[in-house]
Amino acid sequence: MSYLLETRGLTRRFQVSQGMFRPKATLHALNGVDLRLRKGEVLGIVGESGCGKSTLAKILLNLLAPSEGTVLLDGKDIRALGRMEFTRRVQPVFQDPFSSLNPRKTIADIVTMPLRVHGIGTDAERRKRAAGIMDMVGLPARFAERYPKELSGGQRQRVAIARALVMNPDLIICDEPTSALDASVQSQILNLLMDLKRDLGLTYVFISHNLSVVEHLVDQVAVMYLGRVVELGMTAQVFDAPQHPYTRALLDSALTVAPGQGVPDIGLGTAFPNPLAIPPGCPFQPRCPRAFDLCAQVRPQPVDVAAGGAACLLTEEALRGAA
Amino acid sequence: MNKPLLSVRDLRVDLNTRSGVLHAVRGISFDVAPGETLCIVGESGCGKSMTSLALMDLLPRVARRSAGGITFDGQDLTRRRIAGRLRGRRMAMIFQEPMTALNPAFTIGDQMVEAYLYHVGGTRAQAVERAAQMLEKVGIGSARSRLSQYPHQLSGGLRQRVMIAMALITDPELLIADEPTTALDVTIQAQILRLLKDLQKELGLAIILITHDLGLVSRIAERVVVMYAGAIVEEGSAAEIFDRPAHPYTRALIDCIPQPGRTERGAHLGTIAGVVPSLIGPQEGCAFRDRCPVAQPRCASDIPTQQAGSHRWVCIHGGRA
Amino acid sequence: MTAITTNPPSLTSGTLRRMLHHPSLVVGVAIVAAMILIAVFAPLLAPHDPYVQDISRRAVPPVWYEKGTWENILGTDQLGRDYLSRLIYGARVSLLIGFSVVLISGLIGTTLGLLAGYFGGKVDTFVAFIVTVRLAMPVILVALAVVALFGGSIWVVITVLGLLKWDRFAVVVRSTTQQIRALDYIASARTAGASTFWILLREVLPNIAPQLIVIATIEVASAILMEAALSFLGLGVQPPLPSWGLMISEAKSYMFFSFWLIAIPGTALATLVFAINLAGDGLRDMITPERS
Amino acid sequence: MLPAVTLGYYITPPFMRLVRAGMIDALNTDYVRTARAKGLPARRVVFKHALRNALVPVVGLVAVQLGLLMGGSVVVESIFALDGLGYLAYQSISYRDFPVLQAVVLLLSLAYVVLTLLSDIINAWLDPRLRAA
Repeated sequence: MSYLLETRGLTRRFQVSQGMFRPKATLHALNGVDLRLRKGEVLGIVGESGCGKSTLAKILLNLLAPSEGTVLLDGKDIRALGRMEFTRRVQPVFQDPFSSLNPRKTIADIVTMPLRVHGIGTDAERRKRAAGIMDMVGLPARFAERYPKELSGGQRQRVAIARALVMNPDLIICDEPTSALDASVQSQILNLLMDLKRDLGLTYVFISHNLSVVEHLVDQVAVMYLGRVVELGMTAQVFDAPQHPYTRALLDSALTVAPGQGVPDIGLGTAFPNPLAIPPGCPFQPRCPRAFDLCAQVRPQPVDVAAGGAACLLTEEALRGAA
Repeated sequence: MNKPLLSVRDLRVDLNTRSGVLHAVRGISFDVAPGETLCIVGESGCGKSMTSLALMDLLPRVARRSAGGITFDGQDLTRRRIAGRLRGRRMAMIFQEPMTALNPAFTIGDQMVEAYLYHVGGTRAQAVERAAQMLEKVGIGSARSRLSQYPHQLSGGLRQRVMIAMALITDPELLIADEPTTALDVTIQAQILRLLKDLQKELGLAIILITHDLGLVSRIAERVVVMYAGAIVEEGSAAEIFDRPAHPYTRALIDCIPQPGRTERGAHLGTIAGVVPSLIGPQEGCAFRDRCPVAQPRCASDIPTQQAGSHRWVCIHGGRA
Repeated sequence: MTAITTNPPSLTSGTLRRMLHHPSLVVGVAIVAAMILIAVFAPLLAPHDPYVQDISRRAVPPVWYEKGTWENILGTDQLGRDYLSRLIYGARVSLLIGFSVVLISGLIGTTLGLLAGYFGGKVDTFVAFIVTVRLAMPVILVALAVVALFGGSIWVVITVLGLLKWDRFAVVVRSTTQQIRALDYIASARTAGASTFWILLREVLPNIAPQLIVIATIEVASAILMEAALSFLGLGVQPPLPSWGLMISEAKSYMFFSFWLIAIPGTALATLVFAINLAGDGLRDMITPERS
Repeated sequence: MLPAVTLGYYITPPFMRLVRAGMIDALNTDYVRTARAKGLPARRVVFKHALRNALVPVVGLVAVQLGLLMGGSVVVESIFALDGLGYLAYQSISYRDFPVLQAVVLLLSLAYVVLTLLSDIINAWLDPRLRAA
């Protein structure tokens, strides 16, 4: 079985200056991330700040090179693809619709920009293509000559989606695409993304911290913590029967509409995940309510990308017990 | 309901802009009982933040506040001297951005002690003792050494805990929290909300929580106020608002968010067509009528407030048919 | 930061309308425009040849003095040259120097700032280093020394000042570019496959243009003053070329007998610098988002 | 006295502008709002919480301006015929005495470096965030 997108052992380190007279510290943003995604599927990436999801997005968009590991698109290393080929096939939708559009360009300029970069078509053809795409994402044609500041947040996000679609890409990397939007606008954008996926056969990597949105939209989900995938599986499986204590805590702390249910005690303590000082053993162990003595010493096996599951000593233990 | 702690009548906030006077809050009234949690919920631009700032007299300079009456424990808050005595003493406030809400130039201890010394008095040693106590109360270990740290040395979650400790150091009766967990990670958010609820029980604190997050509201509110375009469109208990929403806007807003178990995975979510009307100039009739699926011609004239017990809504339609 | 994302200053739409909200900008621009017109049409406007000396009519006072005549409205200098004509031709020198210096320094500073801000890392460290080196050099002294070495001519002055006064451009362009570089529309351009050159030219540059214009006005004023200072010290523009700084310098020995000789070019210089600063401040207010 | 006033008059406006902009920025920050929410009197909010943070860029400007001043005083010193470094430099240029000029330029550059270092130290004291960097 071939995969549209595959990552193998993605690792990214940053050297962080600690001050003039102190040695530089190493920030482990990503550590051995393996992911696979078939054409037409949606892969959700969830996690909190410091988990490496934005670094992952940058690497998947080829905006950042991994320290180790490779990204394969249709089985080919993206570094061997060349800039033009890669950018034609993979496009982003970013979080902040206010900073993702150049304030000095008209909407038509913004949507046709990738075409101009790639030297596709004449001016008239490009404008025609832009008009078609704008119609597809629900933007009235009269917006073509307007500037971003004249549009609402939701409309701007539609412009960003139109720009991503104008090259007919295979894969869209959505990095928190609705986090900056109001609930009523978020639902419109999510509906649009689902319609486009169905109509155009798109494949999404959908990065978000909002578990309800991820659960609603994605086919399989990877939960990340401090640069590692700690749980991977089909959406129903992960959300209905989480194996990793961190996934459990995440799900418990997602405040779905449930009057009278109150806020659960997730029992995580006040330690905070610091990618500059990742503890030995299991990285989640300082906050884990179910940690035992071994967790501070032994690093759990990474999640098997083919079978899914959790990177946790508890499940390893359970498996060994069963065997 | 027993005697309200805070009573707001016909509160208005106007902002001067180049294109005219923007009526951000358009005559809202509500009460907060001692020890209760009131959530004010709405989307951006609905006037919820302006309401909270107006209560604390913290509005930006371009904004003007007027009110039929704001009383706190029977005292007239619209009078400068009384408000000055109550603000930071019996009513406190915390904000959305824990990263910027603390002054980077002073230690945590400095900033906590300051308000206590000003309002309560006593020696500095007593104030430091009290600050350390408060830090422990909000779940920060080794409180003493934390007091000499600077804000940039703490994580966002810890800073918000410090903000809460600082707000509660004078033992206030009312805490106004403006999107206190929006900037935080979900697990941290759950912990902070849980902490607020525990402290509320322990201290008998009334909380006004301003948020856009309906899920959050459903979990912690006793009473809910839904705002749209500067006005209150519905008010009631959490159960009333979420199980029997009466206003079409409330219903539409709840339908917009994916709810595991209720919405089918991958199915279309509810949407609200159109955009929020301009807040500049007066508004005749119902502000939601252009986007409302059940609008009638008479929505353009005066809309009655309907009531069923403590449940109130401003609509021509009576509850869910 | 928010200035860039939420309220982009626009140079294209409604600029004129917004200008009218800033009276200082309108006044400043009007005065500068008038001076530019005077400089351009100097040969048509000047009543006399600014170089012709007339020993018989030395130090004639301006027309509002008792001994003044309408023949020489602003009087004559100590060599009998018509002062109004020299003042009008002097505007040419001042403005030519001001604008040429800024053209050179702006080009250098903007390029350095763009590269440092966009690439960061070692490029940034290097640019920061040469900016610091440049700031540690006393401009006037270095300019004086170079002019003394190569001789004073208007082109030497322009080159020296142009090569010395790029620091403000570099600093401001660097920090603005740094902010813009972090915005998602730059990432979007990169993910569209745009080259670095394309991004710098089409995505970054248009967004720093307003800031560039503001610095340019400040620097034009400063360059004009520096030329005056150099010429005043006798190491700038050389006589008989009329420059306001030179006119002040030549008049300083007569200042107790013929006060107008120093007051007139001094006023002209002050008015021009004041007007440019007014325009710059107005521009700055216009492009800075409203503060509440 | 007069030369000092002249120079002071020349360099004051940038400071006024920077302090004004800095105070406007500082008064709009979240932490000033927090201080007001704590019910502190306006005086304390302005002078304790806002001013300290507004001063950081001003200190930097002091260094740059002092450096500029020492070079820029050439003109003023030669007008008032003061026997200062500037006048010395001017004379050495007029007499083509370049070793002296070199010494003056070097001295001024050195003074600038010292001033910048001083301003960095003062700023680290004003804003603890700068201490790490």
